[in-house]
Amino acid sequence: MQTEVHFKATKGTAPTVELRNITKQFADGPTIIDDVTVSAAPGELVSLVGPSGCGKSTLLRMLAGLSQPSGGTVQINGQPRSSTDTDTAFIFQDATLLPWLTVRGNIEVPLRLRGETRKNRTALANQLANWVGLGDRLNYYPRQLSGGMQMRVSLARALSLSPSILLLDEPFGALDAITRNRLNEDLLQLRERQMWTAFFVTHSISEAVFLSSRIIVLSTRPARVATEITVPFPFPRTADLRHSLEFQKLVATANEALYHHSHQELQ
Amino acid sequence: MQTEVHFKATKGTAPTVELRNITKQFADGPTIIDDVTVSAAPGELVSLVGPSGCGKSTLLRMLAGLSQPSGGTVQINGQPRSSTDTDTAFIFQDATLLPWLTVRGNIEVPLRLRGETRKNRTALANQLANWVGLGDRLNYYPRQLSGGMQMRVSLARALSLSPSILLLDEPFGALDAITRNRLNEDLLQLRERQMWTAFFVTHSISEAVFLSSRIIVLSTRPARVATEITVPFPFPRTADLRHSLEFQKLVATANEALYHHSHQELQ
Amino acid sequence: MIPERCQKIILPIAAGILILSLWSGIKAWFQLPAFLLPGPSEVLQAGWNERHALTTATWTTFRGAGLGFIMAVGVGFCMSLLLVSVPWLRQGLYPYIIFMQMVPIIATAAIIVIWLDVGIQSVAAIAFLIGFFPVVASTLQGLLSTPVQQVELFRMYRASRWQELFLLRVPASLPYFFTGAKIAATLAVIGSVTGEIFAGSSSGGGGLGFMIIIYKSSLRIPALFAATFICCILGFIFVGTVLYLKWLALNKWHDSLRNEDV
Amino acid sequence: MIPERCQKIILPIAAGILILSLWSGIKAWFQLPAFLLPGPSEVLQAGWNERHALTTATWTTFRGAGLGFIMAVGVGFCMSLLLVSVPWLRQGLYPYIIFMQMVPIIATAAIIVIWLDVGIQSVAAIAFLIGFFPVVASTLQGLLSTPVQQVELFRMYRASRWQELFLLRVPASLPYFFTGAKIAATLAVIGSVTGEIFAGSSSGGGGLGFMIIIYKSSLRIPALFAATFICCILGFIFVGTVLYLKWLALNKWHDSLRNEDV
Amino acid sequence: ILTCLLSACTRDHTDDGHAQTLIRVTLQTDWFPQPEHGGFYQALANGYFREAGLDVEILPGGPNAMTVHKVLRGNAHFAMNRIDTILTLVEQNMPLTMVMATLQHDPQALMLHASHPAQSIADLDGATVMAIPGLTWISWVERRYGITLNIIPHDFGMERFLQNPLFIQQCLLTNEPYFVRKAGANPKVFPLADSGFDPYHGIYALSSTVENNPDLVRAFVKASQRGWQSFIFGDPAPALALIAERNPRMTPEFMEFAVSEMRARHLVEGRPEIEAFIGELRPQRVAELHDELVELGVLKRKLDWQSAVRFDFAQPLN
Ligand SMILES: Nc1ncnc2c1ncn2[C@@H]1O[C@H](COP(=O)(O)OP(=O)(O)OP(=O)(O)O)[C@@H](O)[C@H]1O
Ligand SMILES: Nc1ncnc2c1ncn2[C@@H]1O[C@H](COP(=O)(O)OP(=O)(O)OP(=O)(O)O)[C@@H](O)[C@H]1O
Ligand SMILES: [Mg+2]
Ligand SMILES: [Mg+2]
Repeated sequence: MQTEVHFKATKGTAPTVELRNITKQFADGPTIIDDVTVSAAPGELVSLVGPSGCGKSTLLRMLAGLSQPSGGTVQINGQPRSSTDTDTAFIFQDATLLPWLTVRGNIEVPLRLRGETRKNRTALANQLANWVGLGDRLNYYPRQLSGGMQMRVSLARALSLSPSILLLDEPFGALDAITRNRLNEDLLQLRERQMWTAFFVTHSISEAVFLSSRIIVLSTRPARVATEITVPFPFPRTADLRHSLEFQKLVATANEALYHHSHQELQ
Repeated sequence: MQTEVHFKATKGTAPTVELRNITKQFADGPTIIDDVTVSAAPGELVSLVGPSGCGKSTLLRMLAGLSQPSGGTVQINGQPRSSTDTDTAFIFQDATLLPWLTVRGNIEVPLRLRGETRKNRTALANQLANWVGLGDRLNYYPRQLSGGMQMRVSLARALSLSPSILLLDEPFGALDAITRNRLNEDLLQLRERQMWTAFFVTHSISEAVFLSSRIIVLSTRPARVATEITVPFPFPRTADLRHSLEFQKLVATANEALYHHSHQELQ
Repeated sequence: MIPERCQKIILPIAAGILILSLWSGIKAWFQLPAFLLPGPSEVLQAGWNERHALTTATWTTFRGAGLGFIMAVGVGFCMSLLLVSVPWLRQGLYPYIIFMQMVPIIATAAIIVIWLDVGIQSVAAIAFLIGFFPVVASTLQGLLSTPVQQVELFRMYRASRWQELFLLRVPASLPYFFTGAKIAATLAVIGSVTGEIFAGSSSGGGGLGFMIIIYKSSLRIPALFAATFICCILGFIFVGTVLYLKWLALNKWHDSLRNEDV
Repeated sequence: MIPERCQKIILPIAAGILILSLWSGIKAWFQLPAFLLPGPSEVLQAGWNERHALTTATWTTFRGAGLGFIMAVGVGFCMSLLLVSVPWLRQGLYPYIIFMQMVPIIATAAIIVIWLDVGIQSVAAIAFLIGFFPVVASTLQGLLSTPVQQVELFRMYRASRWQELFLLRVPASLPYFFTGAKIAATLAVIGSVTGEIFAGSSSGGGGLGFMIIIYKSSLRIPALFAATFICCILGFIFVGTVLYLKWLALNKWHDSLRNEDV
Repeated sequence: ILTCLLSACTRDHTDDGHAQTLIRVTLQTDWFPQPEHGGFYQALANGYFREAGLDVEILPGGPNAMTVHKVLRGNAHFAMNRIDTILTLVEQNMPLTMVMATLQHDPQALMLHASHPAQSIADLDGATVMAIPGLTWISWVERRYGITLNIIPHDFGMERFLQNPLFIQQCLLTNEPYFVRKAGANPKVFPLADSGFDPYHGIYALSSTVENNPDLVRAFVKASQRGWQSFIFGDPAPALALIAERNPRMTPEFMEFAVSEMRARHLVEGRPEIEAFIGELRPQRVAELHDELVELGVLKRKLDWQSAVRFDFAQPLN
């Protein structure tokens, strides 16, 4: 019984996004990220997996222009990114809702910032809230929501615009498997209609395999690209894919790779 | 290369914990939890799974005495719980670290509250930090940690005392599979040495099967006990269990149960 | 147990009764004459006798303080917005705002009276000067304390400075703002009374500060206390208004108001 | 670009120069005589002529203000702790704390001086009375704004009220506390000057407040400005100290200090 | 700028000649309406100002009211002050001129309890006195009697006097003694005039007013003299009624005390031995005061004091 959400069509096409030889060091600390080069083709969804604390969120922050690399460049369509040049939506690892706004208000934030009319905003907020299963909680304040609900509001907020670049930092981590799968599928559907290039951080390999066309496995201390796994399944993908043998196999392989390449020093 | 943590032996034995006919309603809202009865035998680890927003955290909060049920009682060893009567550790869904304390300071909080000497505190904090893989981040402030690291600090903090009741609200949700598995195993080891009765909220069925002796599946709106799955594997369990066929089968069954019983109205 | 609502009324009244009896007690114990500490009944009596004069005076002070307070909150708030949006202005100007605040009222009063002449405008200006800084200090702290993550969210969505200010920083700073406003409310009344003492005039009926000076210089201490008491009540009305507005603005989402049962 | 550190020094100086020239400009434009608005040089000259009197006065005022400030912050802080820990006390007493703040000093000056005698103790008491409430208002707001989740964490661990207060609420309320302390620092000097107006003495050299009345009653406006100016500088030192302590306490973890580049 | 308002009045005056229109004149007093201002209120109540073609408005003052600035800015035509203050102001190049005296003798005094051992100001060496710091009389008496006083600022009240039998405070002869007596104390007073510090209280105006509108000043002075004459030697009731109306806290009893004190001490018309008339300013007294102030260091330099005082406006009434 999924609600159809009628997003606006994106005007341009999705951009190419590249991280080139990125290194990162905080003030006087150790090098966190060392010479990471990753790129995503227009419309591609690239997953980043790696041990906790390796630097995934930091990479996304650099992609978003919220943090500056110590070395290397972030390029969009071949141009160095300046913080304001491309529509970017970022689902932070924690929901980052504004406590004084209701669910509706929070979902509407990007639309208000974009100067959308009240009518459009309300309509879209309703659709999106329904989509993430919060249609009956529109007037709740964040403190009245469960952790998973907050993340879903955050998801709805990010998708209320049709961004060119979508950065997702474990958006489904706090959700139960069923809600998670459903939202995964919805995201794939959305991908057919909206044009964005996405980076997706997750700890679930099967989610990564299901959603993305490539999985970048990062090692830790410092983060380096340990290995890259290409997911050969064609789009559009459906829920049934998960039950296929190839899928299961690839998940197992990817798990192996992650285990071998990224956790050396922890073992 | 796991660090052995020498926890103090618990003085008493683990208590029986019971939720009896619990109902919950917030102020003027709808009924969130409707007549839920769950109990955990001494030393048992019971998992709670259910759709996002169904009321799992709320149940834990009532177990902890942080929230009062609208109806029904929480009983510990057959006595109604008063908020101060039993050593309880609660790992909240979000890390809830104190921003002005370093990793060390945060881990030490319960020890300080218990009046532990500085020496003991330092020693235990070191051990625990190593155990959760943050031995080299002892002097970092929360804002300098990744999401997963924060949750690990929160975990270390909860285990720094030897609680009688342990309440875990998705403690491993923000961690990668490998760190997660390792901490799962460590938790099981700990269970052999510390005596606690635990409730464990998770969205990972395989984690629930691996850790607990019973899985309570909750339905939503309002939360009711949809079904209960008994996990027959004997303790102590080891990592190998995960690769056994019985394990995989049970996970599949549990997934089915969750799917059928708890998500009716969402489908 | 007594319901919470009642407690909120009963407790202050109980405390009031306690304070009153303490007052009477001290007076009786030390045998203090009326010119040092008049008894509650003497004060009441004097207040009643002077009711006409005090009513006009109260009204005058109320207007002066109200005008000053509204200006302090309004200008202070706008100034904070300005200072938070323009960092170089903040760095350049903030020291002088602090500076200006240090000018003792007695000196300011003289200068203000020279410039603005005696009357409500001077009184209001003094109330304004004294209430202005607390609003700026508090609000600015609030505006700067907005969680970094929320600011980043807005930057992500390429919010204009304007939007960042009004849709994010301003609501996030409200708890701080109201603290500043509460302090300004307290200071507005005391400021305007002090202003009247130093800059007031009896033309058009002097305010409470004027009455206080008159009572003081003719040794009518019970009446002085009555006038003082009215100052307190007046201030109380100001603070009460601020607290009510704060409740309206914050009760839905802010911890301080759900925390009342600490 | 100029490095940030330098900016923090250059900008205020630039603003200062601007203000000075504005001042001279206004004076020149309106051809204002010294008794209406003395020029910067006249003020400087008067300050220099009076340097002996002003030095002693500054020292006197400094002690009064310092004592009053320390008391206001100390007692205000303790009072907030008390009020946050004992809800019925808060409900009962808070209205009267607000109340007390509204009492104009002139009304109580006689009582204070009779009890404490003229001298620094009375001056400090008056400075204390003036600075006390902002500390309480801000700190209390901070103590009540502690995130509910953190409070629950402490309750979970059966922290004593004492521990909850000192290990949780107090550190969490620091940003608010420092805002209050900053306001109190501003008010301390004003309070001390006001105190001297009512409780000063020419023996042992009156303070700046005393000098201000002298200059005022003998209409020596440039000297009045000079004394006022010293008040400002004195207050500035107080506020500067508070800001420095705030930086020490908060820079490691609080957003307001990492947000400076807004 | 300063005389803007004034010149407007003047034009009014010349245009309409001696027609019915009255010239608006403001008089800034130094305190709330009280019997010490009686002569002016008497002139107002009895219509002397009106007869002189003036529409006089009397503005009340108060503590710290900066009356001088009102005059300087042209917001008041005339104001009250002591001659020593005027001289200090003139020293600072303020263009002020005194035009008449209101009180021949200084009404300021020190108030003590009758039980206080001191018999005159000379006995007060080292005593603590509540007074307005910075006033001329302080250095005068210190110098005159070779004593030092410990000055504490005046709080405009009398509570501390009542509380402390050794308390000394500055007062007005016509004022505080009444209140403390009523409160049960038994005060005695040392008039400052007895120390030789005896400046005129008078009315001053901007020098430009005096020069440009001598007729106006003359008319004002004359009407005021009449008012004082009537107030002191006649029935003060009209003035007192007006004062009571404007300052309801003036009780008849208090005003009666003030008037009797003014009469008994010859504050307005001068003690018989100086043979003065109401409103008179005498060059010799001003000259002497000026010299003493220079000697005291209150005035830093010698002034052309003749330009600060005009002696010709106040003439004996016939
Ligand atoms: N203060 C409150 N006022 C009103 N409703 C609330 C409040 N707190 C929680 N709720 C509601 O209670 C329900 C259960 O919340 P809870 O946090 O227990 O869910 P949960 O099972 O932990 O979900 P998740 O897996 O997403 O964390 C939600 O529907 C939420 O909206
Ligand atoms: N402000 C900072 N100062 C110093 N170190 C920092 C700062 N912010 C992040 N780090 C460090 O950078 C590293 C990477 O953090 P990041 O949040 O990118 O990890 P992550 O891969 O997202 O981990 P997780 O999966 O747990 O969220 C961590 O070791 C963290 O301690
Ligand atoms: Mg992260
Ligand atoms: Mg939850």
